[in-house]
Amino acid sequence: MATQENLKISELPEIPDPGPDEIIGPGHNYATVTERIGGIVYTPWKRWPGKWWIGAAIAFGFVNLLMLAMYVLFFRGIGTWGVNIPIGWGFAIINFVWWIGIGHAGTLISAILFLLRQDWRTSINRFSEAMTLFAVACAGMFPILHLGRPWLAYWLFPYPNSMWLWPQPRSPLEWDVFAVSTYGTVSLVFWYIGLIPDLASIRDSAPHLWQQRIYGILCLGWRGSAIHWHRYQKAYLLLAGLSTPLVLSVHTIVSFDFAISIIPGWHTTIFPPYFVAGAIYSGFAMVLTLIIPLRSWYNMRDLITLRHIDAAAKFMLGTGLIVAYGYAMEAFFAWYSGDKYESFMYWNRITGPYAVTWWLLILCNIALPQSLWSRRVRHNIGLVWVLSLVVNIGMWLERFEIVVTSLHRDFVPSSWGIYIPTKWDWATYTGTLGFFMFLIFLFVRMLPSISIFEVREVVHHLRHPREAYQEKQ
Amino acid sequence: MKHSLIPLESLVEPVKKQATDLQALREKLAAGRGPAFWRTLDEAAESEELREYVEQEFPGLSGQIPQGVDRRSLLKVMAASLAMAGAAACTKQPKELIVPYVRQPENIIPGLPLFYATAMPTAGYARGVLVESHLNRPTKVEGNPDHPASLGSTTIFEQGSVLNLYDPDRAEIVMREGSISNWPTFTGEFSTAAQGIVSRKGEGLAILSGATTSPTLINQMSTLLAQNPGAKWYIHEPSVNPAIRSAAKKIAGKNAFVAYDFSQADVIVSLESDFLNNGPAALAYARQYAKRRAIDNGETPVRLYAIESCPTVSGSIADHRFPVKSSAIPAIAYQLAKACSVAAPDAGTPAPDWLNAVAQDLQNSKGKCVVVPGEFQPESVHLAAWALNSALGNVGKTVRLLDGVEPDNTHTLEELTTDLNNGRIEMLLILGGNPVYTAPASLNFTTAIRKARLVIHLSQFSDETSLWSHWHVPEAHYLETWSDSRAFDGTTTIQQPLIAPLYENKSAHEVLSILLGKPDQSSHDIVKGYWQDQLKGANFEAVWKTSLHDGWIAGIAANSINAGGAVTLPPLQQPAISDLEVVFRPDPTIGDGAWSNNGWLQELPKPQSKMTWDNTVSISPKDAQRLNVTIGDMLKVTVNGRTTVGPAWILPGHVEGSVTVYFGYGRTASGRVGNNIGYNAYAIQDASTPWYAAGSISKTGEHYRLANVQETQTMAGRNPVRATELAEYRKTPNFPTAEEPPLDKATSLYPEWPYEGHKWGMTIDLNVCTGCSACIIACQAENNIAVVGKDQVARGRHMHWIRVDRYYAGNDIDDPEIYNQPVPCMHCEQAPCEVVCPVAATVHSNEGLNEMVYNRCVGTRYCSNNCPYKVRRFNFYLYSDWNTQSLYGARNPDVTVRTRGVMEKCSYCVQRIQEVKIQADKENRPIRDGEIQTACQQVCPTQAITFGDLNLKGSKVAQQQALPRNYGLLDDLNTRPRTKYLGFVRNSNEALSGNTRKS
Amino acid sequence: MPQLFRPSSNTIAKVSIAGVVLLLGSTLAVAYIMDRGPWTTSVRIAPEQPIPFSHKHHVKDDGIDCRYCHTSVENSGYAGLPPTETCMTCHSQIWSNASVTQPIRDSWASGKSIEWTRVHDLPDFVYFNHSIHINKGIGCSACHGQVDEMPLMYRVNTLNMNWCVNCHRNPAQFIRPRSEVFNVDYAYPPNQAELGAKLVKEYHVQSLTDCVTCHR
Amino acid sequence: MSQELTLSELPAIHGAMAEFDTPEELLQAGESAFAAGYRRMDAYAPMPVAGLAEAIGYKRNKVAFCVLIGGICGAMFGFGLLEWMTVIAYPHNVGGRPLNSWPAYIPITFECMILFASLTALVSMLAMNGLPRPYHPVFNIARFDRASIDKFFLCIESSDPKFRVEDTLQFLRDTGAKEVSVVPA
Repeated sequence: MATQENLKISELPEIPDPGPDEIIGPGHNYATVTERIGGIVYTPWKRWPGKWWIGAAIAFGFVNLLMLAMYVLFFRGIGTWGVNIPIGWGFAIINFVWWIGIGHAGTLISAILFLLRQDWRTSINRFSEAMTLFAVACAGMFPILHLGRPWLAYWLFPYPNSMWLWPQPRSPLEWDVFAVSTYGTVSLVFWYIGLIPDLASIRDSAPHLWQQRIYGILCLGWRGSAIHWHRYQKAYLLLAGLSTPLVLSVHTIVSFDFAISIIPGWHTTIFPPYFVAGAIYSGFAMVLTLIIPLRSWYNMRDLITLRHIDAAAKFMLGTGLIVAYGYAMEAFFAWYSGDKYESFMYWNRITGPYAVTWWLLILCNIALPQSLWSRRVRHNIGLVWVLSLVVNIGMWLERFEIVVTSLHRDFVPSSWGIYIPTKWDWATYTGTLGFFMFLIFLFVRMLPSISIFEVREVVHHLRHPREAYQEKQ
Repeated sequence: MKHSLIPLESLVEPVKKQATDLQALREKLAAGRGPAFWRTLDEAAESEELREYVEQEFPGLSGQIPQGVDRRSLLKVMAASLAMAGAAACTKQPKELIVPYVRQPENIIPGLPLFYATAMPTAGYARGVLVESHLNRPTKVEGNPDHPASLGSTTIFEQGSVLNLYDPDRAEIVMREGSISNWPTFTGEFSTAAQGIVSRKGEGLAILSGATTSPTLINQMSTLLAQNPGAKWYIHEPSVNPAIRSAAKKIAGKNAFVAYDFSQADVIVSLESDFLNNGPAALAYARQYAKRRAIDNGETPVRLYAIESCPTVSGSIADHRFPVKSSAIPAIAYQLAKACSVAAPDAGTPAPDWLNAVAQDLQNSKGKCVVVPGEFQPESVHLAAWALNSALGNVGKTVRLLDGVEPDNTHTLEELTTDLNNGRIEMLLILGGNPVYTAPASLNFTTAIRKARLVIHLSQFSDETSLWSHWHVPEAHYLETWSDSRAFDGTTTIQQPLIAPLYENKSAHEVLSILLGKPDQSSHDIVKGYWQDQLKGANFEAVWKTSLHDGWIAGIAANSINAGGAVTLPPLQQPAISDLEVVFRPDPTIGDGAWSNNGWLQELPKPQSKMTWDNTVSISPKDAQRLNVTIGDMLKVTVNGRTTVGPAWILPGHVEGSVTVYFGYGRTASGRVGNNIGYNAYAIQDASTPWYAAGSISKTGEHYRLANVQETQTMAGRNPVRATELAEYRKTPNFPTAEEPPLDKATSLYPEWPYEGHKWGMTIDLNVCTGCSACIIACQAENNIAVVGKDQVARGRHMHWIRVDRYYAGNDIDDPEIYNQPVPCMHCEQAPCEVVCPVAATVHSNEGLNEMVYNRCVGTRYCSNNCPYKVRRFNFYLYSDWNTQSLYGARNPDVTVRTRGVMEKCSYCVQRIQEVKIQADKENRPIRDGEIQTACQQVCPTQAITFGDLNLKGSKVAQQQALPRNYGLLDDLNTRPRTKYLGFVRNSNEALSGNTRKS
Repeated sequence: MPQLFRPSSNTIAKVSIAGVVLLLGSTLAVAYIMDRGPWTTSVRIAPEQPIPFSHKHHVKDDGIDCRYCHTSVENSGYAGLPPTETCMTCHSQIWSNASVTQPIRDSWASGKSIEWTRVHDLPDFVYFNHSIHINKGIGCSACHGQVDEMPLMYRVNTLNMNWCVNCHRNPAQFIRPRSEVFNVDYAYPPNQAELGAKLVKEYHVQSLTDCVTCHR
Repeated sequence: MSQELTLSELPAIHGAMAEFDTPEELLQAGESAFAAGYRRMDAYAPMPVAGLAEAIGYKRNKVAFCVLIGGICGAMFGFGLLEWMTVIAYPHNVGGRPLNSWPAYIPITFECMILFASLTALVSMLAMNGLPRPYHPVFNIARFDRASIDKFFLCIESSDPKFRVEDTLQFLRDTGAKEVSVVPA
């Protein structure tokens, strides 16, 4: 079969990074990119790298921890967590916001960069879309888990019921229900549409009949007809157009969970933009955290090049600055509003029982990332990776700040309290981390983690720069 | 036995309650709903059934109240949860049985509660109560408005007493040396033993009881003592100071009681007295004090000086508090006497500068002032107080001397111990009480008690004393048996039972009548028999019925003694303790320890410390600083070489050089709730100096986790409580809103929501709230609020629907201003909690109630987050005890028992609102003002809480909300609370401007 | 390359997609029907009872008034179930040794209650008050149906919340003159609309749909 | 692999298939085929090739229109639902807010619009493309598996009125096809 002769390519030992100006390594043609990316998918499991097995196993361990945590939660109650009165929300909501934030990079890269004609998105959009889906899956768990009576979660959906009662759509939590489920669905659709032609490629290049059959079904019999492509591109463009406001709306609505309330530190108008920026910030951080190891494990330095990492790093820097602006504004409001509760809240953040987390967050989200101004730093892969981790942590701390420090000392002094997460809080959190990683591990094995046909286009454009321009019209 | 429970539970449907419609109640009771009908076969059957299931359920009780949540079995949890999910989800309802009567007693209409008048004796003295009964199941105790010692209110203990009745740890059967026996056997053996004694004219017979005023009991005893001159009656009441009576006796020359009338007082000086909260007349005093505290119509309110070592409830609302060592009070009393030109021995020390101002104030209001001696002060202080009062011409006006109602010529525990040690006692009969635990350590009572050949102990719990007794007889709860008791003023109440004894419970009367040779007499026969003799002639049955119905016997009261000769003050026994002083006090919520197995009282925050489930060593900030002690540090307290170790509590306002320890804890045989918590203060108590003694403290280095419900002690720059000086108030009556005017109605994006019908509202008058916390526990009893245990409280998960915040203000931490602020749900018209609930589980009724629908709640807790008052409570676990069936009995059938994972909060006692509405509607009449009383309002001793219809012209609540002192908590958030507060006005003495607190 | 799928697979593919959609739809439909159906509401299902008590016989044939047994219905929230005593007033004389009435005599002799299975069983968090409904002209049969036609007692209404709310929204549809309240086979007149409106005014009937009307 | 066929032994055929190496060649071939009057044909490529569809005569793309309709329906459904729930179905006084708190309904309305629109995009695209369609005659061509990898195909279908096997094959050869073959139906 046509594919056989190319198998070697995937076995090339080390592929050099073409550097910060190239979005794809030299010597690629339509076949080789197919082979390189598709090859990973249909390599027989005997030849899967040990790294994968170990990683997947560890991740799976944490999935089991998550199961245990849920068991304890359902049968003993929310009391096993650290939440109390006044701090009614703890890890669950922190993690929910954190995950949903991470889930924003994918759609953003796919949709917004697509509309902005950023050709460097091609090698990372598929992967970050997958990341989005899995992050949203993790995020989606928490609002249900954190209910006092999770088995009644379906009451949040408007369905004809014998009580003649309906959800209360003035509540931001109700908005969340729609926002998150819509976001999940649309991301899935977007991701799947992107996959169809590549699934066809896998079908046509996979060595075994059963593989061809499976991917044959998944690709719905795609045959690359010009007219299909035409409708396909239109649909994709529209989805991109729809996802762009969606991605912005989702985190805006998540920020409403806080902004709509009257709690000092929550009740603020800066939240929507600064939540969205924060989401993209953490999203790009997570993308970097994942693709940097990925490209080296799977010999894809020539497909995910320094160019991509550099661009993502710049994005991080940019959004990070918006977030910094958000913090500054919070401080400004606290002072300028002259509201005693607001100013106390901010003072309490800086000096109160949770001051450490606040200063750590400033360090992680604002101080350290400034090093990304330097080209040398951005081009030091290891350093960028570390920074991406730092930002992930920083963004988690930000959510901790918002949720906990605002609640623990609100209006009436007699009711002030303290929040200490329990082991089950941590178990649930790390459990979802494991779940996320496990899905990622499966994804890179089962599906093309880079959009093959888009890379083909890139190959084509590189050959014919002139047309590359026209084609986008 | 599940179904035997159903008659109680399946009848849980709205019922007609008449707490406030007393006339109707009278008619009902007068119409022969009295005791005569009580012991008919029907009730007997009913109670049999009750008894049966409780006994059956008892052995395998799994639901410990404190840690119960950890022991819930998966099935219970799911069943409970599904039950709540109920018809809503696609679930089938479980099969439910109805078990009708075989013969229905004619006075019982299923679904309608009955109210019976009776009385609960505390330290012997009666407080009249009305007990709500659902199908012969007492569920709630209210004060009897016609009873002089209650006036419709109760203390925390009456409220808690219901839980004791159903306590699964109660003693159930007669025990003989630790093995199960029964009443007949006991009667048999006891009578034979008694015959021996009687033949020797009672030689070697000792009877120990708590303080009592029961005419029947006293009569039984005197008969007994008459028949057996050799026998002796000893009385031990651990938390009552015998000096009160001995002083009164000295004053009157006979058994007497000194009563006060604060409704006439302009100035009150308390010599470490907690008269508003402690003692047989506390409720009456609180009501009088509140009356004299009124200011809204231009009256000049009473001025209260509190001179005390450890802040008391009364001290917390005093206009001036002077922290003084407890042991220095006698000197102060004498100095005060001198300053008021009363002949008094030299006090030794010079008088503090403020004393003259106080004396001056007293003299300026001759005949209109009161000097109240402290309950735990020695005779000298009581005498000095009397001398002062008579010198100031108060006697006959604000101070009255009444005939004593307690038995005379009884002996003390000390004498008993000596007699025991001398081997003079063969048979010791202990009627109630727990001397082995409560006896001062100096007496070594445990060694003494062993000297008796036969010890018989009658008590509700098999406690420390029972372990040292040969026989233990389960004592009947006051709601289970016939008896009688008298109030401080002699008012006599027949205590009628509301339920037949749940177990083999017997009353002191029944035990005594064995000694009197009538072993088969029931309490009913004994009590009724006694009164038949007393109320001769007059148509007895009628009198008897009315007395039972009213809760007091007409025409029986103590006559007042107008004698009260001049007293000569003895020289000071001992000078003030110069080094550290250890003050002994009964615990504010557990008392002398008798209540220690009561979860409600254990979880009730102590009025000052707001701390639960433990007793602490209260220490002043200065001393704490000196010894580098922080809250929770374990302190070793040593008195006369005896030591105990307890956690420190830094109590602002506590006098320096003194620590206060509390009785009631450190018990080993209390029950699942009360065992092994806190330390035992009796272990360092010395019989010679029982209430304060020289001692020492030292840090052990350990730290102890205390569960308190209020972390922050100050108002942190906000002013939830708004207070001012009287002078200021006169200038700006609207002082609470002068600085922070509430937003005007226009400041809203939304159109006004109209409330045409009823418009429920509440006001809380901070000017009279003493922080006694009765409202908290009344609410708990009324609304089936769960007990969560120490650990959960420490995690900030207590469930009280109304809390009493206590703030310290002023600039002197050693002598701060103390403010109490009860905080129920505000029922905001623009409720932040409602808007954020995604399932409409909390919405507004068109009468303005902030409804919380448990069965719709999915538990997002967003409402609580968004509640600026943080009055919402969440069931983080299955807190309600669904296992311990005996506790089912205590539940109010009109209120849902909440399950795991749902939010709950104050409902303005909506079940009461609904019942009155239905009643009025059926009678086709409007609801009268004050007809609906919330539980917290009904119990409040100072009537600080008012509830009613704001749309009803001239309703009390509407008037109060129109007062200038009226303000809303966090008004500036524009939540439009329906619950409002009336600002606190302090009537300071200008002459003491130095000590005047700035507000 | 050979074809991976047979031509028929095109149809299969499209059909299976439709199938999935249908399956989802029908599952929801089934759930909905279950929720409304007798399995959950036990409408028209007469539960096992210790005695096969027939309202038909006692009410229709013997013409016994509701209140003879359900004594407290007019002044208590709870309608009241007759004590054994009430049964014995007749059954000590008639059917006094029939086997069906044996449990009554046993109960009378032993003092142990007869344990009936609840037919109209509201969840414990619902507080229903009979007396106010009776006083406002809501007839027994409005909720309990024509018990005089029931040999064994069963529910005719779901007692679901939406059923309650339906009447609480607009009581005029079901209100009747007070005199007719205990008339089991009362038929609403054709002019119920205006009659209802009239009675609603006359009896001061409010339409209470606040949660706390029933839930506390 | 191509085989010489004579009209006599000709089985039912789907069309004639030409294989090219580059999208440019395919584009040209398509244009010339259209110019030559062929109408029923399709081009296959492993990636979108600009102008290809138009070159072989594809005119109007209705996806956008469907999505618009979907979006409008979604928005109306969302807002309608909320209004009905809060004003008609069970009106509650929630925190003193008006029954019709329309500003609070905007987020959900918006989300519904997006959801409906996106799903319409997916469904309409697949429906118009007649997918899923696992079996298709073009797959009979052995080398067609390269159509999803690196090769470009043009297929003139037998249903085209101008279709004559020999001529069409010849025509395709003339367009410079690397390989030409008949597609059995």
